[in-house]
Amino acid sequence: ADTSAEGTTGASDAEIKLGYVPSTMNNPFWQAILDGINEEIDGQSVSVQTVDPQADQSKMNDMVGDLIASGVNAIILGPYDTTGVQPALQAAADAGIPVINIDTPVDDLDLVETVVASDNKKAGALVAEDMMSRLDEGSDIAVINCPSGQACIQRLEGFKEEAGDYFNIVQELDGKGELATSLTLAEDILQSNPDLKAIFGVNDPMALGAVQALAAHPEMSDVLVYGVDGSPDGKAAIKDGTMAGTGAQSPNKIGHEAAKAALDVLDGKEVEKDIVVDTFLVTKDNVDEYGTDGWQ
Amino acid sequence: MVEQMVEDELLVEPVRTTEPVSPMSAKTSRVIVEMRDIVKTFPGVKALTNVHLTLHSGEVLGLLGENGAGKSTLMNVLGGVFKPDSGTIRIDGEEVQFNGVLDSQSKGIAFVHQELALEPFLTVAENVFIGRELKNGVGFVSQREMVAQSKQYLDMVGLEVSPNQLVNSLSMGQQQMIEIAKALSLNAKVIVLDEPTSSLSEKEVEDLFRVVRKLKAQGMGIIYISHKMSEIFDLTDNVMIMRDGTYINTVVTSATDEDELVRMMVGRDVENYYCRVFNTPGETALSVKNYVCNPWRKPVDFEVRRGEVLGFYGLIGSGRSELLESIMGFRDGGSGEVYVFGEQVSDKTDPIRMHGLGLALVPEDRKTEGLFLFNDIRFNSSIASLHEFISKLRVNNHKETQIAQHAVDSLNIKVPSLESKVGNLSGGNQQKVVLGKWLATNPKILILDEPTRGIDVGAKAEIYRIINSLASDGVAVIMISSELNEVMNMSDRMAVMRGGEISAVLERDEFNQDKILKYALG
Amino acid sequence: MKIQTKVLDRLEDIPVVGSVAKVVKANMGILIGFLVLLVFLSIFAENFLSWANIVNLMRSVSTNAILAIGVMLSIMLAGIDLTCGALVALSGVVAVLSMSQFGMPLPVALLFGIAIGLVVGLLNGVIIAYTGIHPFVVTLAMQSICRGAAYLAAGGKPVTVRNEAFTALGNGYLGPIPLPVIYMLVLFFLLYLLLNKTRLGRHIYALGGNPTAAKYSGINVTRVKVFVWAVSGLLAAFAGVVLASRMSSGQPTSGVGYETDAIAAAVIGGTSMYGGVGRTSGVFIGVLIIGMISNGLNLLHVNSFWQYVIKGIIIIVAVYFDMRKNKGNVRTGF
Amino acid sequence: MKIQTKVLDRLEDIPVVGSVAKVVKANMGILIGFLVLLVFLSIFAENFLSWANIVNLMRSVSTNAILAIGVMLSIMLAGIDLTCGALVALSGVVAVLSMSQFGMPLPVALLFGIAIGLVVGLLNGVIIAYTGIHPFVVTLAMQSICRGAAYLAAGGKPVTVRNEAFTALGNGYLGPIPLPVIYMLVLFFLLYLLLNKTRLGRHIYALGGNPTAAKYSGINVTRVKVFVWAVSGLLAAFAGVVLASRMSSGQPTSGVGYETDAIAAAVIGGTSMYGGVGRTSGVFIGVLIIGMISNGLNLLHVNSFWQYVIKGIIIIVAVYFDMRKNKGNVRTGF
Ligand SMILES: Nc1ncnc2c1ncn2[C@@H]1O[C@H](COP(=O)(O)OP(=O)(O)OP(=O)(O)O)[C@@H](O)[C@H]1O
Ligand SMILES: Nc1ncnc2c1ncn2[C@@H]1O[C@H](COP(=O)(O)OP(=O)(O)OP(=O)(O)O)[C@@H](O)[C@H]1O
Ligand SMILES: [Mg+2]
Ligand SMILES: [Mg+2]
Repeated sequence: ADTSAEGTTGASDAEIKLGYVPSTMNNPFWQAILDGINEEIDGQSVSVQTVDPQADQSKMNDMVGDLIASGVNAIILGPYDTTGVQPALQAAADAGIPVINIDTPVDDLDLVETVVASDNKKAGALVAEDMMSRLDEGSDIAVINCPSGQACIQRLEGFKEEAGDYFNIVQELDGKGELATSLTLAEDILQSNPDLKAIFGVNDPMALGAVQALAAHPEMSDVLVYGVDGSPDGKAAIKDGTMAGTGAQSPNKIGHEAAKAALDVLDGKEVEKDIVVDTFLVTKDNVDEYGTDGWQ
Repeated sequence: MVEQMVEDELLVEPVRTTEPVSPMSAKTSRVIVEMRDIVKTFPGVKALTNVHLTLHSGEVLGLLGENGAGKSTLMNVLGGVFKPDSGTIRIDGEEVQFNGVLDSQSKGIAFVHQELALEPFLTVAENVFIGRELKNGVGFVSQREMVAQSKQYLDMVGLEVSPNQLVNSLSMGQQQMIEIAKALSLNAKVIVLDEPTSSLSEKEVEDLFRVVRKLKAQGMGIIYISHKMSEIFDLTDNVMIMRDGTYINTVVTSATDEDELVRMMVGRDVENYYCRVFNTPGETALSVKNYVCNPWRKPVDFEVRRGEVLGFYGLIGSGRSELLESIMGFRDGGSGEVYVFGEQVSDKTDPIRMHGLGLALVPEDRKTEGLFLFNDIRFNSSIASLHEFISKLRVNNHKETQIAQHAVDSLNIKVPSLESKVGNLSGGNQQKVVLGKWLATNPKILILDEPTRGIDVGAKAEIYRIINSLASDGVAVIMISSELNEVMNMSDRMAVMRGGEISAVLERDEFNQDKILKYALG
Repeated sequence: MKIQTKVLDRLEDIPVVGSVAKVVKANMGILIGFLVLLVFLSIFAENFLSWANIVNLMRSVSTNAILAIGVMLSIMLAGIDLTCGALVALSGVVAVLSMSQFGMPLPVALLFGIAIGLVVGLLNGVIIAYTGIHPFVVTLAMQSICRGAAYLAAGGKPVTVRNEAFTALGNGYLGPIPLPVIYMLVLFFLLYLLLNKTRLGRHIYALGGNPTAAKYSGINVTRVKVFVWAVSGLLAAFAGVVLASRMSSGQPTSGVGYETDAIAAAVIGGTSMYGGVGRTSGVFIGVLIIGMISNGLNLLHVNSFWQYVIKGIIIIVAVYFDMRKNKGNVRTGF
Repeated sequence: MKIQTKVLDRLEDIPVVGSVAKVVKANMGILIGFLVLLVFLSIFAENFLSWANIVNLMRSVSTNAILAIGVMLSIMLAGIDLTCGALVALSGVVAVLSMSQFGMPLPVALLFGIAIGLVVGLLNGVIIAYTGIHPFVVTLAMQSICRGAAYLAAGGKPVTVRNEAFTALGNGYLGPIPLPVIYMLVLFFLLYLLLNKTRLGRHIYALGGNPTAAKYSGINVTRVKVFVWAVSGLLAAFAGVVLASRMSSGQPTSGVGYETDAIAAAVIGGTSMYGGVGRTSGVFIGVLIIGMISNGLNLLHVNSFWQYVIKGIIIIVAVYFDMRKNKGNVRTGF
């Protein structure tokens, strides 16, 4: 079944080796994609090799080198930086290894077989839309962002494009993508903005930090908290009513689609250049459809 | 304490001569160094008050004074380490301002500091040329050249170590010789030796004196600080005396005697220098059998009884410190039988256990082994006897002060207050603090490693008196010393060491300088 | 400054006033910085002095405070503890998993979470004491190990538990005061007792001041080192469990870089990186300053990026002032 | 081990063999660790010894190597440099912005990027030398400042530039060897010259070994300190510019935690945190070991969480072996 990877030696014929290159393994989102990949290849003689670039594009490039050296047949890659990933893609191309681009499209799409992505911008836009439907124009809102991740930057961009000047963003702080840090920030935000109407946590852990902070402020229980991800914990909070909504992605589905595309490419089949995985909003109304046990 | 200092000052009105006498031996010589009206204050301490110093070429000027009199401070001013508050320094008649050690060096002043200041991880050769590394044609450091040249200076002081050896593997005495070699290599006009022999024994002292006399003959000026009177009389042409940061007098060595010097220095007579009452020793306190510090050493045996002083004499590097530190458990790798009051201590001894059994060791190197330089006297003198005043979350401050005050009083430590930082004390006063710390623990077996290193005559007598009274009280004392007189006068018995072995254990009636040196030199 | 100091010297003789005066005198440099910051924020940051914000501030500094106590002890030995941030994550994960996965009762789960910190701390201490490897290296390596262990235990994602009692541990109040603040105050009091009222405390100062002399003074150097790192591990784990309770979940990613803030607090509070010097009261003020920088700047709506810059500057300035005030008493061996 | 050492002693007298023998002897401990790792990976990790992987490995260690040189120097003074990771980000952003935003020509932009490192390094050095604040604190605070500055300059997101020549700087080859590897080798050679052939090198050893003695010997202590931190800043900026070139973009988030790997490499390579001890060859091997751990574990398909654990363990073991071998030559003041 090994056709397009002549460039790599040492890969045993009996098995196909896929390389999985997330932005970081320290985020459940990427873990959920891996779960999807593993489900897809279950029962086939395919193995997945994962590396952890720890949210560092140059490390990612080096690790793609490691994967090429170790003789993988195809690589599923979610870039940390869409420009900086170029040398890694080039190296893979030079070695004749196809790359399936996931999560965020890279700059040079010629170097990847296909893009399997849920639209980060759209996730932000969906949150903005729902928030606008529930709050008056000019309401004070705060954002807990994680400017070190490009996905977060895009989500916030989508949010701001959709919302325009509708809201008064009183504060935008760096929650480092992490719950405990965001908890402290949210507490400070609540102190200094008594008229706050909503907090937008650009991923679910940051939103959950805001939820925890609000728990200690019953007088501000009407503040709406939004996240993006659709993580199990996020959905549980929505079910509880402590979180208003989350722009849900389907990492699981991304994993499935990406693995499928990789195997198709290795089989010599045509694949679609752009595989869009839907992004949608989870609120109290539809949370039960998705359940709170896992990702969707 | 403070009152006491005042009292001392009142005892004798110092004889102040404005014009120091010139050396009679060198009528033709010129003045190389002239320091006038030097004042230096530290926070809370006036270390120097209008001090003068004149040094001629070809002169060896002894500098004498009690601990804390300001000798090192004066030399540090000359060496560019401290900037004086006021006063002038002339070198060869030209007034100079030193902004650092390099300035002073470039004016031809070499300085052997009281405290060793070598680079542990550089070789002997590199240490000799530190700061003035020799270069080759390309401008790179020339290791070869430095090794060759340093060899020459090592030979000069008679030190047999390889120039390529790392300094951290040398004993204190050897390091002191390297400091001297380093000073020689500067080819200076003036060489300052601040207590250079404090951890040297007779043989090395002789080597050093030979070198100093040679330099003197070449017209170099030498300032020599020491608390050892015999050395002062052996070596110096003139002696300058300081007390409490003031200039007292300069006298011609050959026209004075020890008593006069001591009187000028201390402000009173010191009697009963070596006061030792010999009693019949009691039971055996510490007994060591078949002991080796290192697998490659021959085993040693010795014992010390209650109420006696066992002296340990040997040349530098003969392994005295090593042996006793190993027995106390401060060094790894020792093995043999050690009995304390008849009870065998397991082969591998550990210091805490030994302390528990009533042993105490006053270490040789006060700076690294003895003191907490950044803490005050109170802390330093009580740290080994905390159980006396701290228990169950209660601190008996009164008792703590008592311990510290007792050390200060009984050893006559010169300090502004118990809260003074030990690091700011003069070398001799630091030594007393270390001693005080261990005396406070009331040890049953006391090991003293060079206890009078850097201690002035007055205080030395004080320490001898304390050793004597400890012995009388039944304490077993082991005293390591490089000063033959001290060991001969204070010990009941003497172990002489050579090359890591005990070459002889002599009874008091066998003490004889030639015999001892024969065992020490082999 | 001379005059104030003299006045304080006199005051020291009066009983209660005396100890306050002592504390003030010892912390003169840093106290001035603290007051400047306090006055500035009171004027410019709305709500800064509101009770709600004070409670909020105190609660938010509590984690850093607990870590800072352990880290300060390690710094006093001229060492450091870089493991504590990762331990916060590991202990939280372990405590939560003990309940959610293995169904242990709350007290057992807490004990487990804290025990893991003690074990890691002991390991740090033993390696440092017996091998002579520098604490920086040992605790850095252990940080990596603990972080990995936290991810492995949690499977790379947050683990959650629903348990009222557990949640109360970090979110409850004693009267008007949040529980974490109570923990913090109790621990500072214990630190005070340790450093000022016990032999072990003296031994810590001695060992930090001069390790060789400490050995020659008959101090059980090994035991003191093991104790310090073990306590630091224990405290980090305790902080981790409390934090997990506040989040009702164990997050393997939490605590990244916490050691940095703890070190900053200790050092601003006058603990010397050369060892042998440190004051309980100083560290407390240091913790408050670090907390106030972030809380105050947030209240002032300062952008996160500027906050990094400002925080860096304040740290240098604060340490500089503390050193100037204590000139001569503080080592600048460097 | 006794016997090998003796054989090596003899070999030292033979010209070329001599210097190799010296290097081998000095690095005995760590070389054994290195060889064990090498043999292990060669056997178990497929393709580990392939030319492609070796090139990849060498290129990927080059950033850490360049940082490790500066960090090593700071550690040799018993200090540390924690700023370098943040400087990698700042200098990359500055270089890229100089071109993309301000339209500067490439050489000027490069100069700018590197100059910022020199300035920051000088600032570190001056503060350390003149105030006596511990390098850990100064460089930690500066890390925060630089990180903030990088975010502010870049506006929080990566900045990109299309410039062939710039890209070639990090991605080009000299014959079969990637340019970053060349840079690394040249810099190691310069480090060797500095430490072994110049006065300044001696002074670095001296200052690290015993600051008092260095002062008494008339060494310009201030200048040595300023030099060391300035060089470290310069090197970090250079590494940052090369890294930015490799990614054709300046990333304000890059370089997080790089100082950790640089410290680990320096220390594994026998640099003593107590100062005064360090070898060029040792650091080179240290850098390779750190790189091989990550590369090798990836080739061995080890889960990334386990990698944290394994890396921590390897660091402790490697440093331990190095210390055992050099017993007596290395201070274990601690
Ligand atoms: N750096 C310093 N800070 C404060 N006080 C100091 C400092 N250096 C020395 N002193 C004080 O200055 C006085 C003179 O000290 P100095 O070291 O010159 O004495 P000394 O004559 O050399 O004594 P010794 O014989 O013990 O070496 C002492 O009282 C000492 O405490
Ligand atoms: N730290 C060390 N490392 C290696 N060798 C040492 C060390 N300390 C001492 N030595 C060696 O051990 C031998 C004995 O030294 P020791 O200090 O015990 O001698 P000593 O008789 O006390 O002489 P000194 O008066 O010089 O202190 C010397 O040859 C010395 O070179
Ligand atoms: Mg002196
Ligand atoms: Mg000795």
